[in-house]
Formats: sequence, C-alpha cells, structure tokens
Amino acid sequence: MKQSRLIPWLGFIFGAIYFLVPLIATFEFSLRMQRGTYSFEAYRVVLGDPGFQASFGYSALIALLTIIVGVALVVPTAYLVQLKLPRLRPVVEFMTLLPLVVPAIVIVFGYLRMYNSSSFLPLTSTARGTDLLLIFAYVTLALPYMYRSVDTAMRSIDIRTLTEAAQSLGSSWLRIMLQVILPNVRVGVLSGAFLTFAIVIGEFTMASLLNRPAFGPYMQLIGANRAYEPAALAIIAFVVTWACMGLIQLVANLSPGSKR
Amino acid sequence: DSMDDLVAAAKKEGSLTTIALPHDWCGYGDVIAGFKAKYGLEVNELNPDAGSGDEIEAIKANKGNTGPQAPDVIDVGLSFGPSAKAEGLLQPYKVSTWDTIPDAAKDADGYWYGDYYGVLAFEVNTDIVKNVPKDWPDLLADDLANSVALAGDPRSANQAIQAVYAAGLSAAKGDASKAGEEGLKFFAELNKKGNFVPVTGKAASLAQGATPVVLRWDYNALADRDTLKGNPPVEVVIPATGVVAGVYVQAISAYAPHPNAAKLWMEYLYSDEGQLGWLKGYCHPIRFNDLAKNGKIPADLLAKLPPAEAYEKAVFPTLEEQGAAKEVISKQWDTVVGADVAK
Amino acid sequence: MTATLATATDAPRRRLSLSWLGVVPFVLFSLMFLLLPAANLVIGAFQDPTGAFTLANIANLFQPSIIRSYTISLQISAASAFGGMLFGFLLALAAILGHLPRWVRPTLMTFSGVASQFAGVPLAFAFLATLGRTGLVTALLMNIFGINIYRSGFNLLSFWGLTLVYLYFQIPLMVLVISPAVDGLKKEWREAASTLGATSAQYWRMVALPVLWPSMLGAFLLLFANAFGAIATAYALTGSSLNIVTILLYAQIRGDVLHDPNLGYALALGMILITGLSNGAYIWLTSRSARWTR
Amino acid sequence: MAFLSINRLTKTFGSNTTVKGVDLEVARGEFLTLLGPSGCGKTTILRMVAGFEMPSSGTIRIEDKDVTNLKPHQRKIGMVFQAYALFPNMTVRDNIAFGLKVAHRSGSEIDARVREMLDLIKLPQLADRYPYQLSGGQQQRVALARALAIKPQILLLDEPLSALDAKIRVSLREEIRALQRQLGITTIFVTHDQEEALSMSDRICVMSEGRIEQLGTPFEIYNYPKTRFVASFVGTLNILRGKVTDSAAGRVQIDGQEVVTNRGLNGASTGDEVAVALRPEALSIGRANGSSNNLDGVIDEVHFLGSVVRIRVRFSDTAVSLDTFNRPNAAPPERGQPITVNFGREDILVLEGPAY
Amino acid sequence: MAFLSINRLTKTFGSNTTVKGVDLEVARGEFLTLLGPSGCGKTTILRMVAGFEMPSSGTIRIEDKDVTNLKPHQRKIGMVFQAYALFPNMTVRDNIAFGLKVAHRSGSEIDARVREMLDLIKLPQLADRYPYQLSGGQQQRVALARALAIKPQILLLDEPLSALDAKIRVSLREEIRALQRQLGITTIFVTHDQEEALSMSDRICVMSEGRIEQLGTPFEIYNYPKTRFVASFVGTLNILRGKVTDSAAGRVQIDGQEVVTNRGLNGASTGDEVAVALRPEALSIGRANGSSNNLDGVIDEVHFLGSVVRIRVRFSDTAVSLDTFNRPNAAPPERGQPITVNFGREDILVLEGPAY
Ligand SMILES: Nc1ncnc2c1ncn2[C@@H]1O[C@H](COP(=O)(O)OP(=O)(O)OP(=O)(O)O)[C@@H](O)[C@H]1O
Ligand SMILES: Nc1ncnc2c1ncn2[C@@H]1O[C@H](COP(=O)(O)OP(=O)(O)OP(=O)(O)O)[C@@H](O)[C@H]1O
Ligand SMILES: NCCCCNCCCN
Ligand SMILES: [Mg+2]
Ligand SMILES: [Mg+2]
Repeated sequence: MKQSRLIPWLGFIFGAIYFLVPLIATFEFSLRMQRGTYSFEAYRVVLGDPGFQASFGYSALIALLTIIVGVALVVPTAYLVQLKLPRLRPVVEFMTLLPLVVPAIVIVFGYLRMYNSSSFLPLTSTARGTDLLLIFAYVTLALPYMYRSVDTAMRSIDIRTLTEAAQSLGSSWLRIMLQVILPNVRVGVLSGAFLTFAIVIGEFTMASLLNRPAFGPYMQLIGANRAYEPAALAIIAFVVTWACMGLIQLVANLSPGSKR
Repeated sequence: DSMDDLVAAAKKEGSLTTIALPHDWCGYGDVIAGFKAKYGLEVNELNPDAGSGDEIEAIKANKGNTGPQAPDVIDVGLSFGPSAKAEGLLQPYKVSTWDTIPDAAKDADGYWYGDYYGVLAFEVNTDIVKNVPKDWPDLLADDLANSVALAGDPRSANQAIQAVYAAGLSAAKGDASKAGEEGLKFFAELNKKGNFVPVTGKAASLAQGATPVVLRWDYNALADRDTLKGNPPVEVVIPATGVVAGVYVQAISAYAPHPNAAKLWMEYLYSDEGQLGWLKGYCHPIRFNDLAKNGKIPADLLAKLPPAEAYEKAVFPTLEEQGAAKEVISKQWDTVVGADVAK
Repeated sequence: MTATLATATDAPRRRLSLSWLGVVPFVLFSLMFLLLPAANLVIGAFQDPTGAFTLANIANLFQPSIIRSYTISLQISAASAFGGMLFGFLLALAAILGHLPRWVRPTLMTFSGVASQFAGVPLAFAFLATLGRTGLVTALLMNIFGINIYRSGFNLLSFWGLTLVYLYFQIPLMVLVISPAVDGLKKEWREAASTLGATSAQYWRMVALPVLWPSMLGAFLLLFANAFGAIATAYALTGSSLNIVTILLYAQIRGDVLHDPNLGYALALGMILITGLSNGAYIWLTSRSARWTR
Repeated sequence: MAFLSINRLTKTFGSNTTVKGVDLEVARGEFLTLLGPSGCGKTTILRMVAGFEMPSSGTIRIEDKDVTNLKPHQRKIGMVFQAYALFPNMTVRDNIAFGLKVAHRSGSEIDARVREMLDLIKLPQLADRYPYQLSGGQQQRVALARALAIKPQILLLDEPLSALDAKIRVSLREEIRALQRQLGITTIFVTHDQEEALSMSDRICVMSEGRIEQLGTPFEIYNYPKTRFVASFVGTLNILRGKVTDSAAGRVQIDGQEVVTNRGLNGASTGDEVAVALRPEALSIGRANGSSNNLDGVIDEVHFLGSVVRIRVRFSDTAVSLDTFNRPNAAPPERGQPITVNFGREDILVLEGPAY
Repeated sequence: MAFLSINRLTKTFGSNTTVKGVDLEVARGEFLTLLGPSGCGKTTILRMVAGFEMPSSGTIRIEDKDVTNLKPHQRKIGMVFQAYALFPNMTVRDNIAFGLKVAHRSGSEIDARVREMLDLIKLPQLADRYPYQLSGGQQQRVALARALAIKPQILLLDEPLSALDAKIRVSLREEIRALQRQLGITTIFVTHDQEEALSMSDRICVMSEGRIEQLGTPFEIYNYPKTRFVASFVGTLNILRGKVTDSAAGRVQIDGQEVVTNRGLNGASTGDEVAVALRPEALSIGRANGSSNNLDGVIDEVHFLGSVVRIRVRFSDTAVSLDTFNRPNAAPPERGQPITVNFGREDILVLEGPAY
C-alpha cells in the first residue's frame, strides 16, 4: 500500500540521534587527550598497547567458541521442545531467563567451588580447563538471547516436514541437525551469535574472577584510572564489535542458499 | 639462611597471585615489576579493580582451588584484617622487619599488618574550578555547583565512607563520636545546595568536567595528576581540618596456593626497597617514620609529597570509631542524603 | 516428572524417551553451569555467616530500605522495559514496514546487537558526556537555544535519567526480539481492514496490536528481567544516589564495607522469585488474552 | 454505461511494466473473471481497483466517479484473498462485524447484519469460533461474509478458491456464484483455473503479460479463441502439425492422413506447415462418412476421469486426446487397441502463426 | 503375494481413534490411491507406513518382512510431501543427492544418479538452483526426484499436487504416473481430489472416518460404488427422492413422474421412499423411446465447463445435473427453457438406506 515514508524516516532519524549522539560525545572527549587540540593520541596509546590486541583476540576467540557451544546446545533443545516436548517450554523459557537475574558473581563463585582444582572436575587447575569453564559461563549468559532467537527462527520453518523428509531419505539425527535444521535457522542463529559476541567481548566479572586475559578486564584496567583512553577504548570496542558482526554476517551469507 | 630458603621455596612455587592492585595505586606497577625483577617469580594479577570485600570473597570462593584464580595475598581496608582473621581466612607471618611496624597497625599474631596510609584530599580540576577549596566548608561555595563527587558509594566503599567521616570530623571539630552524623548532615547540605554529584568520581569524569572536584585518597589524586600531565591541570588539596588517614593492611590467604611466594612478597613489601616503592606512588608506607629516622628517604622523593604539616594533623580513627561511623553512614546515607538525590 | 513424561506428546513411549535423551545435554548443562552453581545462593540465603540455618536474611528483606530498593528497582525495570518496548517497537516498525532503503534493516539489526550489550562505565560516561551538566547536548542547548535543561528539572542522575540510559540497551533489545513478530504480520490483514473501511489507526488498534500482543508481552518480560538484573550501568552512573536491589546486593557481596553475602543471596533470591512470578504472569496472561492462538 | 470502467491502466514496478494499458468495462451486477497464467498482472489490476497500488498511469472510475486517487477505505470495496486473511484474533462474529464496527454502526444493526451474513454463508452455528478452528472452506466463506457485510459496491476476489480441497472448491464455486446473483453485486474474480473461470463468469478477460488477450463470454472464449494463446490456455487442446495440401479446398495433411476444414486456413497457402487445433470433445470414436474427417490410430493411454474418459490416440508421429462420456456398462477401451476417430469439418481450427 | 501388506492397522491419538483396523494389500508395481475427505486418516496411514508414527496396533509388512518397528530411515521409503519440503539451504542437485550422501555412496555414483534423476524429471538445466528459485511445479518434481534417487522400495505421495496451479496439477499428474510406470515402483498416493484419484490409479481405496469404504479400480469405484458414501464422494451424483410404486417391475416415482430401473431396488419394497442416484453424464437431452426413461423439466442453470456443459434441470421439487459435450456451433441452451431428459434403465441406481 502506498504510504508516506515521512514518519518512518522521522522515527529512524530520531532513533539514530538518540543512539549516535552519546557515541559522538564519547568520541569527542576521546580526541581531547592533547590539550587545546583534537588528536588521535588516545587511540595511538590504546592501539599501541600489545595488551589490547591480545585481549581482544582472546575474547573474540572465546566468543566464537561460545557461539559454537551455545548453538550446539540450544538448537537441538529448541528443536525438540518445539517438535516433541512442548510441555517443557515454560520450564526451558524460565531457565533461559535466569541468567539475567542471577548475578554473574554468584555463578562464578559457584564454579570456583564446584570445579576447583580439588573437585571431581578440576577445570580450574589448567588454563585450558579454565577457558572451557569461561566458555560455559558465557553460554549461560548468552542463553536468554540465543534461545529466543533460535526458537523464533524455528517457528518460521516447517521443521516437522523437513525432518521427516530427511528421515525418509535415511538421514540420522546428527545429520538432520547439522545439514537440515541448522542451515535453515541460520537467521536466528546469526542474531543469537551477534548478541553472544557482544556479551562476551565486554564481559568483565567472570573473566576476571576466573583470571583469564580477556578484553573486559583489560578495559577495566585501562578504564579505572585513565581519563581519555577509556573513551577511545569504548569507541574502538563498539566499532570493532560491530565490524566483527558484519564479518560474521558476511561469512554466513557466503554459505549456500542463504539468499531468500 | 632462612631468607635463601624462602627464596628457593618461592622459586619452586614459581608464581604469586595477587588481587586488587591497580598499577596506578600506590606505585604498585613499579613495586610488582621490582619484585619480579628481583626474584624472577611470575606475578599473576587478579582483578585490579576489586574492592576489599571482593578480596575476602575471592579467598572464600577459592578454598580448595590451587588454580590461578586463588589469591595468595590481599591488601584490604583496616577493618577487614580482624574480621578475616576471625573467619579463619588468613595465615600468620611475621616479616623480618616486623618490629619496625607500629604496634597499633598490626595483629599481634601476625595475621595482618598495616602496609601504607594516606589522607583524604580534594582532587581539583583547575580548568573548571577557579577558587580552589581549601577546607571542607569551602565545598559549599556557590561556584562549586554540580562539582563535588565521592570516589565511591558510601554504602559500600571504604574510601567514600572515610570521606564522609572526614567531613563530619571537620564539622564536629574533631569529636570522633559525632563525625558520622555530622558527615551525613554535611553531605545532605552539599546535596541540597546542588554541589554534590552522585557519581563515582574518577580521572575521566574529572577531566570531562562532570566531577571537577573529587574527594579521594591523596595518593590516588596525586597519581592522577601525574597521569593527566596538565590536561587538565589538577591541584591536590589536603583540607585544613578533618584530615583523616586511612590504613590498608596486608595479609596472606589461609588457602594460598603459593605460601612461600606470598611470604617472599611480604618480605619484599616490608623491605626498604618495597616501602620506598609505595612512597614513590605517594603512599606513606607503614615504616615511614622508621625510614625517615634512619635517613633512608631520598630528598627528591620527600619533596614530591604533600607538605608534612598536613600529615601532622592527620587523625587515625580506631577500629571502633570506624565501625561506629560505618554503621551510621552506610545505613543512613539513603534516607539522609540518597533519597533526595534519587528524586 | 514421570507424569509429564507420559503426557508430553502422543507419540509412543519408545520414541518419547529418545526425545528426552535429546534434551539431556541442555538439562545437564543448565544443572551443572547454571542451577547448581546458583544453588549456593538459595542455600546461602538461609544461612548466617557461620553457616547455620537462619531466616534472618529473609526477614531482613522486609526492612523499609530494602523494600524501597525493590520498589525502585521494579519501577525502573518496568519504566525502562515499557519505554524500550514502545520505542523499540516503533523503530522496528519503521525499519521493517516503513519502506526505508534496504540497508536500513541489516544495519539496525547489527547495531542493535552491539548496543543492546553496551553497558556499564562506558555507557554511563557516554551519557554523562552527552546530557550531564557539562555534556555536549546540555551545552549545545544552553549555548545555541539558551535552554538550561537542568534548570527545567532534568537530571541525568535520577530515576528518569537512569531510565533514559537503560533505554540505550533496552530499545535495541526490543528491536531484536520483536522483529520476527512484526515480520509475521500479514500484508493482507492490513489490506482487508482497509477495504472494510478501517483507518490505519483502527487497523492497528483492532488487529495488528492484538495479534502482536503475546510477542510484546514476552518481549516486555525479557526487557524487564534484563533491566532488573542490570548492575554495571546503574552503579557507574548513579553510584551513590539510587537505591536499587542490584547495587545493594553487590554492596553486600563485594563491598569494602557492608559485606554480608548471606543477605546478598537473600536479595538475589528475591529477584529470582520476582522473575519467576513475572514469568508465570506472562504465561497466564498470554493463555487468557490469546485464546485465538493454537 | 459501465459501472466500473478502467482506462489505459498501466503499472510499472521499477523497470518492468506489469500492466500495460488495460481498458476494461464492467457492467453493474456483472461477474467478470480475469484469467491468465501466473505473473500476467491479474492481481496487480485487482489491487489497483482496490486502491492498494497506485496506477502508474490511467484511471479507474466507479459509476463515472474517478476513484483513482481514493484511499482503499474510501472506496467501499469488498475483497476476498487467496489466503483468507481473516483476523486471527477475532471470532467469526467479530470478523464479520469488523467493517460495521469501524463504520460505527449501532450494536443492534451490527447484530442483525452479522446474523444475516452468517445465514447467507450457512454457518450460523460457528459464530464464536476463531479462524484457526475452521476448515479452509469455512474460513473462505467467513471471509466472503466479512467482505459482503459492508454492502460494498464492488466485490473483488483474488483466487479465493485455490487453497481449498477439490471437492470444496467446486461446491464453493457454485455457492459464490449463487450469492453474487442473489445480491446482484458487481464482481471481479481472479483465477488461473480455466474451468473455474468458464463455469462461473458472465464474461472472461483472458490476460497475458499485462495485456488483455480476449474478452468475452465463456462460450466465446472457449469456442472462438482469438489468439493462439487463448486457444491453448483455455481448455484442453490438441495441437497437431499439419501441411496445407490444397488451400482452396481447405485440405490439410496430418501425419500422412488427409482432413478437410471449413473454418478457413488463417491465411496459410498450399504447401505451408500449419498448426491444427482440435478440442478433445469434438472427436468421436468410429468411422464417420459424409462430411466428417477420419483419422486412424492406436489407443495409447486411457484416463478414467469419472464422468469423462479421456483416450489418447496415437497416429504415427502425433497423438490426440479424445473425450467420451463414461458408460458403466461398457468397459473403457484398452491400451494398444487400433481405433478410428472422426470429427466434423467445422471442428478443426487452423491457428495463426507457424506450426511447432 | 502382496508386496506391502497392512494388517488390522489402528492408530489412536489420545482419546480418538483415527485409523480403525485397516487391512490393505498393495501389489508390486501397483499405484494405489487413498481417497477420502479431510481427516479420514489417509495421512496417518501413510505416516505409519513411512515410520513417522507408531501404530497403536496392527502390523505393516514389506515383502513379508515385518517393518512395523523399524525406524523411518531403515525402511527404504521415498516420500513426497504436499508442501514439497525441499531443503531450502541446498541446491536442486544437493537435494537430490542428499539420500545418497547419507548412504555414503561414492561421488561418481552420486553424480551419475543425480544426472539420471534430473533427466527423468526433465530439469537438467536447473541443477544449481535453490528451491526458492523454482516454481511450485518444478519444486514438486525435484521432491519426486529426491525421493526416487535412493531407489526406494515404496513411494509415498501425500497430496503432492494440491498446492499447485490447476494447469500444472493436471500435467504433473500425468508425469508422475508415467514415471511410476516407467520405474515400476510400488506407490501409495494420497488425495482428496477424486478426479486425480480416478485418472491416476490402478486401484483406489476410498476411506471414511478411519475405515476403508471400498477398494477397487477407478471404473469399479465410479460405476459400482458399494456404499452411499462412495457413491456421493466420488464424482458428481444426482440424488433424487423416489417412491417405489412397483417393486417387482422396478418402478419408481420421482417428483410425480415414473421411471423404471433394472438394477434392483436394494431391498426396498412397494411404497418405500428411496434415494435414487443418477450420474450427470448418463442423462441425455430429448425424449427417447424404447427402454429409456424420460423426465420433463425446466432448465435452471447452465454451467459452461469447457469441454462439458453442465445443465441443471429442475422438476417440480427436485433438480438434476446433466452433462453434454460442448458444441461450438450450437449455443448452449438458455435458462428457463423447458426440457426433457432421458436415461437408460441401467443408469438408475437405488441407494441403500432411507431417502433424505
Ligand atoms: N510490489 C511489487 N514489486 C515488484 N514487482 C511486482 C510487485 N507486485 C507484483 N510484481 C510483479 O508483477 C508481475 C505481475 O504480478 P501479479 O501478482 O499481478 O501476477 P498474477 O497474474 O496475479 O500472478 P499469480 O497468478 O501468480 O498470482 C509479476 O512478475 C510480479 O513479480
Ligand atoms: N499427532 C496427532 N495428534 C492428534 N491427532 C492427530 C494427529 N495427527 C492426526 N490427528 C488426527 O487424526 C485425524 C486424521 O488425520 P489425517 O491427517 O490422517 O487425515 P487426512 O485424511 O490426511 O486429512 P487431510 O485430507 O486433511 O490431510 C484427524 O482428525 C487429525 O486431527
Ligand atoms: N574500586 C576502586 C579500586 C579499589 C581498590 N581497592 C583496594 C585496596 C588496595 N588493594
Ligand atoms: Mg495473483
Ligand atoms: Mg493428510
């Protein structure tokens, strides 16, 4: 239907102002490191610090692994809840809301108690083990977003018929998941992945208490006692995270059959 | 001798895990670097931004864990020493310079021991504030509208409580028993006047102008001043009255995975070298008087410190005084000050 | 559990158990990395510092200052969830149904991904630098238009200020969760309504909004929980001014001063309870108000 | 005077023109069908009449009033969609009442009209059901009632039956037509099902690629197709390759056998290859004498379609389909059986254009 | 020996039984259609054969091997769904290759088989398209190729044509049947379109409410329906209320006019009210003498269906439909015209049960 685009444009522009001006204000401040002039000095300092790259790289890697584990956990669950166990839905939905209200510090102290070096599953006694624990921690944090977006995507395709088609062709469950369901909920997985990535990149408490060299603690370290660098770092983190999402989207769109 | 044995044992452990040691705090950056250089141990630094409560909880949570998440040593507010000892979270150790630590600032059994102190000061952005306040009542001046901030939440941060206490002590003319209530009253007035900014003041907000006056430990303020390098120019003022000193204490975790490295760390911190390292970060080390008496403090270092007269007026609140003030301030902040802020 | 098992679906038992096997990883994971670690919180809420059983922490929740902190938290969560729902919804509508250029939607979606997790000190600073007393916009309004927003009663460090800041992540979150539902609105419904003489407003009031209602309710719940559990931003922005549950909770668990973890756990338990109740209310409301869904 | 008149209507989307200068007049009370293959622009025309799309050029007039620029809700048009488009959040009653509520009619008036509509579609007992509780056919009847409740000037139906079961499709077809007659409402119906179009319409407008190919009664369209497109799109058509052996006498050779037409050769001359069209029902089994044509072949396939048995007869190169009525007492012929088919000279149609 | 044999198959969902003790045997290479109204259990039977649902009781045997408890992927069954169910993320080639890849066939074998299948469905040029780039008819052909690629023992088709356009539906119908013949694959086809069932099947199994009503060839089902349900579900049927005036002579009075049947009265005796069935194509226009029946009426409605013109003739109380072939040279009769219809004594069928 023909309709005026004025109001949508106004809404969009209003939204853009609300979202961009605080970033611009931060950016403006970050340029003031040298007295009297605008300069990129703060950016030079931040980007010149080897800790920046190392910690961002670490967190990005952890984020990708978190996305993989999260998808592997959430997709089959959402699938089964929708297809076979609809009564489980309220329970699962409540569980996926919990991480929003249970303080992260409570969860991580719980981990330290349960998976410390003298426990039955001494994950914290090695660095790799702790990385794994951190990934699991992030999976819980990302659960509310990942579950919702995957679940929504699944509602929009006929998973029952696709499943049966694959079954009649002799497919195993694993293959149905990997080759039939997963590629077709890609949009949901992707938006869940975005959120997961953004969460993991900025997360501080868990990384810090598990003592992993992540980006969140790094930002905190820089942020606490400096004036201009934190602002520059915030802008860089924002832009780089956004760029990483673009990259994730690009990769996902290169996969077959994605145009629709 | 025993020191060599300790060094050997510590080296065998290989590393030390610390917590809550910001590099800009008390010169810890250089202190840690000095320790590493001297003994070749790894130093694994946990959350530098943690509060004292975090440090205690980290010990508790890591009971049974020998991973790198478990702190070996802590550096906490004075009141946390006795309480942590009571909960059995500490193990005793007496450094070789034990006797030169004032008795008032250490546990007789060696579970905890004062490490450094500073006094509460005004950190002022002089780009914005032209009439630099010199004493607590000056903070109420008209031209300081929307200017004054604490360095934390007085319901939970030691530093902020001490600031309220200091303001109160000034108003009560030194009567410690009234300091808490008077401090609340002062901040209520500051808030009503519109001078109080209820965000956590730090370097960024100071420079940006949101909090051109921050009330914090003098050593933090001085370190900030150096970091900002005149952009903006910062003046650190020790108030004329109500000069309150805060003591932090050092202790070793009862569950320290590297007990020998922890002991070696203590030996280093309490050696002349370690004490001077703190002093370089504008902190008064606990053995300050001992070092001064023995002429071990370089003159240029002394010259950089705030004037000694200011420190002569410094009050060291007792544990009891602190406890009482904390009770009043943290519990009533909301109703006396915060409730109005929230409107 | 066995009762649910028997009635969960109409497929025969043999298959059923296979389905249950499929959710075992999720259940196990949630148990190991979410529920059991958090169980300490539930236990801790009923313990005193020595580990003995007590109801004192729970009783303490009912002291006026804590009740007040819950009230303020609930109010801020509700206000920011409502505002986020409203504006996020409008923004999603503009991007999806507004005939804007094609780049708008993917840009908005990825931006929303970042912005919905933008929180804590950087966010607080960004707003201080924008709308604080020396902020960019504040100064702009003052210098160019001569408007002193603070004189006219605005204060960033207040209930409404905090809500405004929360909206920075609430709106994008809403955009993300409501978009699929907006996509589900059929073009034909609008067209049918208009041939039947309905104006746009009537279509929205009588058809589109009722159809979206369950999704909106679900989104509201998510936003509510999101704000309810938020801490970093609130702490960074209103350090000592707003008495909200999460700040109180962290003060108890982490603080330099108060340090009563057991009371902190009780506070958290209260939050979980409230979340559970709102989840229940959501299920009840949708089942009542959306009888028309299958 | 036409009730609805469409003049030089054109619609361009981006770079491709979907409707190309269509002229169309619909009389009051007429049932006109737009028939054509997918993508030919049927829906686009309907949507312009409804006001959902703005024409790129051209005008639409209802009772001589230019409505081209009116909003949809100002046109008093009833529309029924392929996918029903019932409001899922409303009961049957509320769906039907929607247009009346929007127009602020009184409660009692609404009640009366809704009851009337429910009776009309014979579903009074389902008033309180939600759409998801109805079968497709029931949903479509409710959609019809909803559209009719506001007493529209024109009823537009966009493939309303295509999502339904075969049996229901046929019965609803008749129901819709009966209702339309009863109410005398001017109706435009869109379909790509030629049987639907033939059985329901007063007139059919056959479209192809945005243009009108032919406009006429079902009988005209079926029996006197003006273009090759119409001939082959409407109905089952046998198209055979023939060669004109004597243009004056109308003699054409098909697969080595000779036939005669008396309907003209569409401009072909002796020696030309032509396409020859024959309707299956024009063919009969057996050898006829006199003025009829005969072709000898073999039965290739027998499709039992119920009332009709369609027999495929193969000649040496080509094949034709032939319809006979089912006879319960005579088993249908068998595959492989030799057979002769006959047809009248007037049944054979030489199509314009080259043979293919 | 039957290739597929189903014994006392029952399926209960919760409290309602959808399939009630069905016995069915399908011969090797046979094309069997399950025909029945919506909800009668057709899909449920198919899904049990495929292994997607477990029977509540009863067995399913393929080549005498009990497969009742086998998993779907162990049954070597090809299935085609109404909504195509192509994997949207895979090209046509990958869709067809899926089952072969799953079975770990070699790359060259897969390539060859896919090419073969693409040729079979005549779409070799579309191998690299994605489903969304295909028309419905093309998608359904790919779905068929995908199901056939694994050389299944049995092909199951659940209303594969019902989502397609009228024109394509008919042509795909023939394509599927030709393919099935060519491959000789045992096939069960589900539909509720009786014309589809009649035209495609070797045998039809008419179902109602979970039970088999009648099993037979299309000709048998159409011309010799065993139950009233079958008679009225399959094909268009005129059902008239009659009164037996002389049971011995087979005389029945319809609407005041007398007719004679020689197919028996289904147990009715003189004076009984009965239901009399007549197929539209059994009726002819005009008065016939000899052994035929005649009825006088008035033309009520004329539906031009293309090759067939269906004329509704009204007597005093009742009405019948009559089919004649279209004649381009004779305009169809007009409404309101008086008319006499005739039909043979063998065309009239007295249904069991009471008149209604
Ligand atoms: N909004 C649009 N933007 C661009 N192209 C469009 C739009 N709507 C229709 N078209 C194009 O116009 C052409 C005609 O479409 P239309 O829907 O009128 O066909 P139709 O005859 O109704 O076909 P069908 O039988 O498949 O419904 C198609 O090629 C279609 O892709
Ligand atoms: N999983 C299920 N749970 C409960 N009832 C079911 C289930 N599947 C089918 N039914 C019911 O069983 C009956 C028969 O369904 P079935 O799908 O076999 O019918 P059908 O003959 O294929 O109909 P259609 O032509 O509409 O596809 C229906 O009443 C249906 O509601
Ligand atoms: N949040 C401010 C940083 C607190 C540092 N605290 C600790 C005491 C010194 N170890
Ligand atoms: Mg169309
Ligand atoms: Mg079915």
